[in-house]
Amino acid sequence: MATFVTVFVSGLALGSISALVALGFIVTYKATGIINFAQGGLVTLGGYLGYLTAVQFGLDWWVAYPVVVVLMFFVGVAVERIVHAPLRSRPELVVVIATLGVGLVISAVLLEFYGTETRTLPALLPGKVVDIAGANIAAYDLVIIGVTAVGVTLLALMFNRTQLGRQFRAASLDPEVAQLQGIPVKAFGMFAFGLGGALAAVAGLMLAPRASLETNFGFTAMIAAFAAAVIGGFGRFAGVIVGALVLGLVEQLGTQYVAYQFKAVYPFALMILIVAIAPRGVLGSQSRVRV
Amino acid sequence: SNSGDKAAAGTGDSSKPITIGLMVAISNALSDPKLFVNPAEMAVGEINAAGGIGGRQIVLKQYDSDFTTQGAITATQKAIADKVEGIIGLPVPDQVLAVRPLLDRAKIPLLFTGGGYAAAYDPNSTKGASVWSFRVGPPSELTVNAGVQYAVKTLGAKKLGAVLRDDAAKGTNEQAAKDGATAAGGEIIASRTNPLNSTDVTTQILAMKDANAVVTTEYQPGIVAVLKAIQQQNLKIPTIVGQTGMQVYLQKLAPDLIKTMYSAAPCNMADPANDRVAKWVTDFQAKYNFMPDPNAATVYDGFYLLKTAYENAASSSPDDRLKALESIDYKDGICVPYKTDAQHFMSGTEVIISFESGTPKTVQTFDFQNQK
Amino acid sequence: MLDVKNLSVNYDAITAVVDLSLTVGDGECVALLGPNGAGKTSTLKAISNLVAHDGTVEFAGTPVGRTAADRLARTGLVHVPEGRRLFAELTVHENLQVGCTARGKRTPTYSVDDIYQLFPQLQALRGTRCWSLSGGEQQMVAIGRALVAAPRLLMLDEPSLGLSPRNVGVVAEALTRIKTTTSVLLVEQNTRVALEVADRLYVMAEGRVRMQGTSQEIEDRSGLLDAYLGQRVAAS
Amino acid sequence: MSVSEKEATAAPPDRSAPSVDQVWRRRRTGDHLRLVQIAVVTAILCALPLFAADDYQYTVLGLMLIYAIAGVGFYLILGLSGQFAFSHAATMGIGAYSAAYAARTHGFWLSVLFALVVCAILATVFKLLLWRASDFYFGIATLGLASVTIIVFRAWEWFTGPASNTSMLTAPTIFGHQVTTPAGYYWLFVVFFVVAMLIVYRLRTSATYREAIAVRDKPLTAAGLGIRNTRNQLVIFVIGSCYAAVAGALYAQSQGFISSPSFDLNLGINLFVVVIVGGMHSMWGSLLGAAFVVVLPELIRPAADHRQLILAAVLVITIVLLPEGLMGLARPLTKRLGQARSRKEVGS
Amino acid sequence: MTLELTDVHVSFGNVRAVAGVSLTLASGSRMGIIGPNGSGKSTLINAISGIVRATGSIVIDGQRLRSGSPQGAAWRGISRTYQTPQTFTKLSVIENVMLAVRAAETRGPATWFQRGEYRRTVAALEFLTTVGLADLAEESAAILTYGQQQALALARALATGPKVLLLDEPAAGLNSAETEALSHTLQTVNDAGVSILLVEHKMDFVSALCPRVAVLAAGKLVADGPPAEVLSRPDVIDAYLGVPHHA
Ligand SMILES: Nc1ncnc2c1ncn2[C@@H]1O[C@H](COP(=O)(O)OP(=O)(O)OP(=O)(O)O)[C@@H](O)[C@H]1O
Ligand SMILES: Nc1ncnc2c1ncn2[C@@H]1O[C@H](COP(=O)(O)OP(=O)(O)OP(=O)(O)O)[C@@H](O)[C@H]1O
Ligand SMILES: [Mg+2]
Ligand SMILES: [Mg+2]
Repeated sequence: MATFVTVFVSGLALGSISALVALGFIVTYKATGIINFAQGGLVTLGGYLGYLTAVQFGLDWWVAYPVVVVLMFFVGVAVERIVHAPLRSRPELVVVIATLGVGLVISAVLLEFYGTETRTLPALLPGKVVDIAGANIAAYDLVIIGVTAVGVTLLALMFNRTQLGRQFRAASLDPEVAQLQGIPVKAFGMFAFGLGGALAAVAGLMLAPRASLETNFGFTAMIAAFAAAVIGGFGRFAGVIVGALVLGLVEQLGTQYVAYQFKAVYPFALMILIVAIAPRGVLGSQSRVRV
Repeated sequence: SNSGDKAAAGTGDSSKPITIGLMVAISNALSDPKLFVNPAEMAVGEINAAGGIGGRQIVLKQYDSDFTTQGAITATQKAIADKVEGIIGLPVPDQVLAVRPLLDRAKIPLLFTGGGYAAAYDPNSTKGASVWSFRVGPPSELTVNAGVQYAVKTLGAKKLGAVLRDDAAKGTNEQAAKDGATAAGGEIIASRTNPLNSTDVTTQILAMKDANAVVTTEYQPGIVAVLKAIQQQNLKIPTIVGQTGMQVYLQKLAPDLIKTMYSAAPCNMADPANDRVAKWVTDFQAKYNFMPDPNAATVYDGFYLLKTAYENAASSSPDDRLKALESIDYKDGICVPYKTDAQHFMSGTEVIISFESGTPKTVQTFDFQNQK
Repeated sequence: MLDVKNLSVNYDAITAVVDLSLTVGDGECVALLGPNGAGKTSTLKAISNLVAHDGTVEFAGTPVGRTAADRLARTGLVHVPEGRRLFAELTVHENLQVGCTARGKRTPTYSVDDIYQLFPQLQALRGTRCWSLSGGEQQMVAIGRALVAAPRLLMLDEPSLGLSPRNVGVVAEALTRIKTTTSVLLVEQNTRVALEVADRLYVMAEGRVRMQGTSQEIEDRSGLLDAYLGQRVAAS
Repeated sequence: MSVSEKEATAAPPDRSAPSVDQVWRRRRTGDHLRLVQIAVVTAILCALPLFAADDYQYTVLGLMLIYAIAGVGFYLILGLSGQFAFSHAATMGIGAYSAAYAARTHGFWLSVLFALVVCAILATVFKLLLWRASDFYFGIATLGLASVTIIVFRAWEWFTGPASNTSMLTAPTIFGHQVTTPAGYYWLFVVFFVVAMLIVYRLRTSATYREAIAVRDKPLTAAGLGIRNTRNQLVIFVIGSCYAAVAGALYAQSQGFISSPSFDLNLGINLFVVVIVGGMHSMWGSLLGAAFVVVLPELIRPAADHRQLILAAVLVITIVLLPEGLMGLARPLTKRLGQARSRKEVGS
Repeated sequence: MTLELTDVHVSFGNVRAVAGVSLTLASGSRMGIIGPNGSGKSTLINAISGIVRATGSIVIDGQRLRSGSPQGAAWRGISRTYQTPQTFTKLSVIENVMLAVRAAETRGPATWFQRGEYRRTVAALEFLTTVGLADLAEESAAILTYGQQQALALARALATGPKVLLLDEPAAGLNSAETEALSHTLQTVNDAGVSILLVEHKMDFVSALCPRVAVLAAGKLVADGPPAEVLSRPDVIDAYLGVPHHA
């Protein structure tokens, strides 16, 4: 039982991580219709900026981290200026690959400055372990679960319940007509990427203490997050949660109870199966075209 | 140095410089190029200042071999086109296997310094290693063996868990761990392979709940993940790692967790008891401003090994040079004395380093070659 | 309210509008007629700054210059584009709410609720995502979305498209109703509707204005009008 | 009323419809031009070795052709058919391992054939499994597929060798002639590449090509015209995968050694770069893109430490500045060759 | 070529768009369908052409159509236009039509020889001439105006060699002169034996073209008969026309 609880919570934590990473690109996607493949790079950058401020400059985390989040907002804006604004009239796929390119640039820049040495960011609750039903759970994992839950709730409310959220969605669905409704589409694009950057910072800062920082750190996390987002139905906050938790649980339970060698196969195999059965994810709506 | 003006038969036309290729993964996030490049520069500088190899000045050419077999092949091809007379470096054992046809055709020796297992360079192995490949330093199975022996015999841990990095060496390492444990009177109760880059090993460690120690061949991030998972499970058992443990220490990756960590490495770069190492480390640090690790030392030593072999060779023909390399017996290496054995590894020394006090301390030394 | 002088629109090698001038007075409803491909849609797009163009456009006394379409919309220049173009994933209600963005501080003649009264059948569809609506339903939402924006100048590109005769009547009525506060520039293929609601008409063909006058004047010369409207077809 | 009667009765401007012969001739000219292009490119490829002095340079050029072959296949899948497949690199890997497996006993030609058959079958199965998934869902699902494939490579050691390391120590024999040198491989690849382009040319002039665009842009409408959407997409996916299979087989042969990291996500990304930087709407884009992905990094190797940054930055800059990819740079050339028709002006 | 619908239903979730429609379109006949916005006209056409799934039976020439298979319907000779023109903008105008011409050929694999393409070019150009777009044949379809797209859609529909032509508001966006020309074209098409089912809100057009008009309201057929009779029914005037129609 204790083992099961540990594996279960471990899966939840793993899922929350994917969800946290997914939040950033979901926000950008909902507001601009672009899947930002630079998100992985941004998460990495967020982690490294945390290292720069909290470790190298020695600032307290409650000073350093807000600064990082604000900085990353502007990095996100810069990404928008570089690969979204000039590519408005181009096919989505091209923009997507351009964002992927920006992600590569970010990794390369970090490599220039930090080389290949791995770094660690101190955890907020170092070494603290909580006993739940006989299983030991890192307190930090619970923090991650909490932050993810709050983030998802706030964003879901923002996008689905407020005028601003509606305007964002409108801008992503048809930028030209959104402009005709008086929506400042360009500024919105910048804000959306900025918000994506800020969320990447949150994810990076939360994840870095759990793993070690290296320049590919965010990219790996991003791939898992994509899988989670797809399982749930891309672009839906509730879907991300469902998808991420399912993935995390399947991976941990599969590793523990089926065959550990295929650890990385379980989540992807599940995702492929779900896409095969429900082509728009479990919470995605059916075909959106009619003629 | 005595070889400055000695016209050695094996070094060739002394009026021309001798080109040596250094294979490094430059543009990749997995290893740090300066751990290869700086010691190479240092060695070449010293050798050239002392008259070069048999009077021939070394020209050092650097090739970005990346971490892929593809990268190794293109880089080696380029090196061959540049007429190098020896290659040092390459980070991954797969790469050594991949360049076999090229080495065989060009008849150029490769002194391999990355991590790796015997199959990659033992010419007698079934995996198709080239006779031209040599391993500077001990192979990973010896590292595992030393670690396991130490855990069972000295730490008294009869039940062991093994977390193995998912690479070509995993099978060999698993076998080495099993054999080592059995020989020492212990047993491996759980053995798990971990994909590269994965940072959550909770389930792997859960399988080792009843172990008295855990052995791992992981890279740094993996080691940290294992240490964290062990702590989280309140297991309070020692972890024995490979030479990357030194890097975990140097990079201060888990300062609060390394107290229960032991590293099996060719030598302890921070060992004040070993004068020669200490002096070299001081010189190195003064010059490059960072603490080298055993990897850097083997690269540095590699150049001296080539020099020694070429100067000892009967003629500059490739076959004579090969023979000379196969009979290397070089005592002045930085952290180990070198002696080539039949499997083409040039050293078999492993030290166990404890980090209990926060600084690395050598607690045991294994000398596999001289044991046999 | 709107003063367009010497407007020209080119798409690469194709010239869509040539040297076109037109005005819309305060509280006036002006219709733009013309055959297929005459350049009507291009004219509206140029006025909203959605396509590159030459010539000057003055809105409410100020030159439009390069002001972006969203700024123009917020100052009251509201454009209902050709082809309905609703936000497909948003519900009917959300589309109307988004329409309020351009409203600013102006007091609207139509609130969102008024739209449901104008087109009662939308009431039942409030929560429906717009991609699934029928053509006519979409058209109603598109018009409603513009009405709630409290436009000072409303530009409609073929509003009667796909509407049942009854709903065309409703729209015509609505246009008459907002006249007091709003000027209207109407592109319409349905000549009868245009003649009914517009005070003045311009007839375009081949990118130029070929005929202009009050509704009465144009109606009196319907033979000529037909000649123009038939031009594209006659040519081929 | 302000209209002059003169203007009103002005004759409608001169618009003449083209005759069937005119239309047909212009279409055929376009096709012939493409054949000429293939001839010119072949000539260039034959001339390139004049500048290639050593094995290393031949290897790089050979690799470029392999990427170009895989890239052309990807152009069909991604550019023409609009299927966002991240699995192309994995397909190439499957081709490589299958070829290596068969080559142990059956020699070069049969190994290529075997790779082709295996990949065609697997591509069919994958595509049918995911046939209802659209755009990004398909993309992410194939991304997962690619990851799973790599893991399977590492697990199935009977097929891929220990930890997915396979060496191929047999050289291909062609007309009794053994190919062992990089130069020999290069000429072999030129032949494969030209054949690959001729097949694309053939496809380009067929109705299947047009239908692929229709299915990509408006699937429902295409279905309403009686076009078999799934079949069309499947056919193109399988053809494209066959290109990857051949590229993989050639890769395995020329490298003499393969291991799974060669076919991981990095290759997947590189193939996207090949197609997108090259130009997504042209069958030649992938050759330029392959040069970008293979040759450029070799050229800037002296920049050593900063190579990754330079490559990434050049990638972004190219995408931003060249709307039609590198092919866009060649556009004025093809235009002058007579593709452009002066458009009749409306209203003037 | 009789088209027979029996008790056709289409539902989307709890929206019953078409609720039990039965009608017969005799071979070579013309029939108009009118009805308020959202009454299910387009959905009915979608059902017949297999774009949406429907229950009930749709029979053409004695053969029952499989529900939800657009290809099946197309191969049986059902062709249609759409309420919003569906133009393939990445193809040229003539290629848009050539797509349809090929669909009319035997349903085998793409012809391997150029001959097929030549024949398609000839045929496509002919259809473009019919709808008056021949001069734009080689232009990219992306530059067409709304009205021109409507014309292209008609050419494409004709090119599939239909037995039954389903038209969803083909005159939308056309002015009176253009509408008249369209009416003329459709008559010619019908004279050649193609049955026409026309959904339209332009009453002049419908009553001029169709000897028979059916009224759909809330998914049900509520009236059926000659236009003059149907359009003067008070319930039709009230729900649909608003004011009495004067032809
Ligand atoms: N994006 C474009 N690129 C190139 N040419 C275009 C573009 N949009 C329109 N045109 C051309 O410009 C001319 C005028 O088009 P416009 O859409 O303004 O006509 P319209 O009067 O609105 O016609 P309709 O009544 O059919 O909608 C047409 O010849 C059309 O082909
Ligand atoms: N795919 C769908 N999903 C959900 N509801 C739909 C769908 N398609 C149509 N509907 C609904 O079915 C009803 C009938 O729509 P339909 O398009 O058939 O109307 P119509 O008679 O063609 O109207 P119009 O004259 O406005 O074009 C509408 O209320 C519409 O919202
Ligand atoms: Mg228009
Ligand atoms: Mg309709």
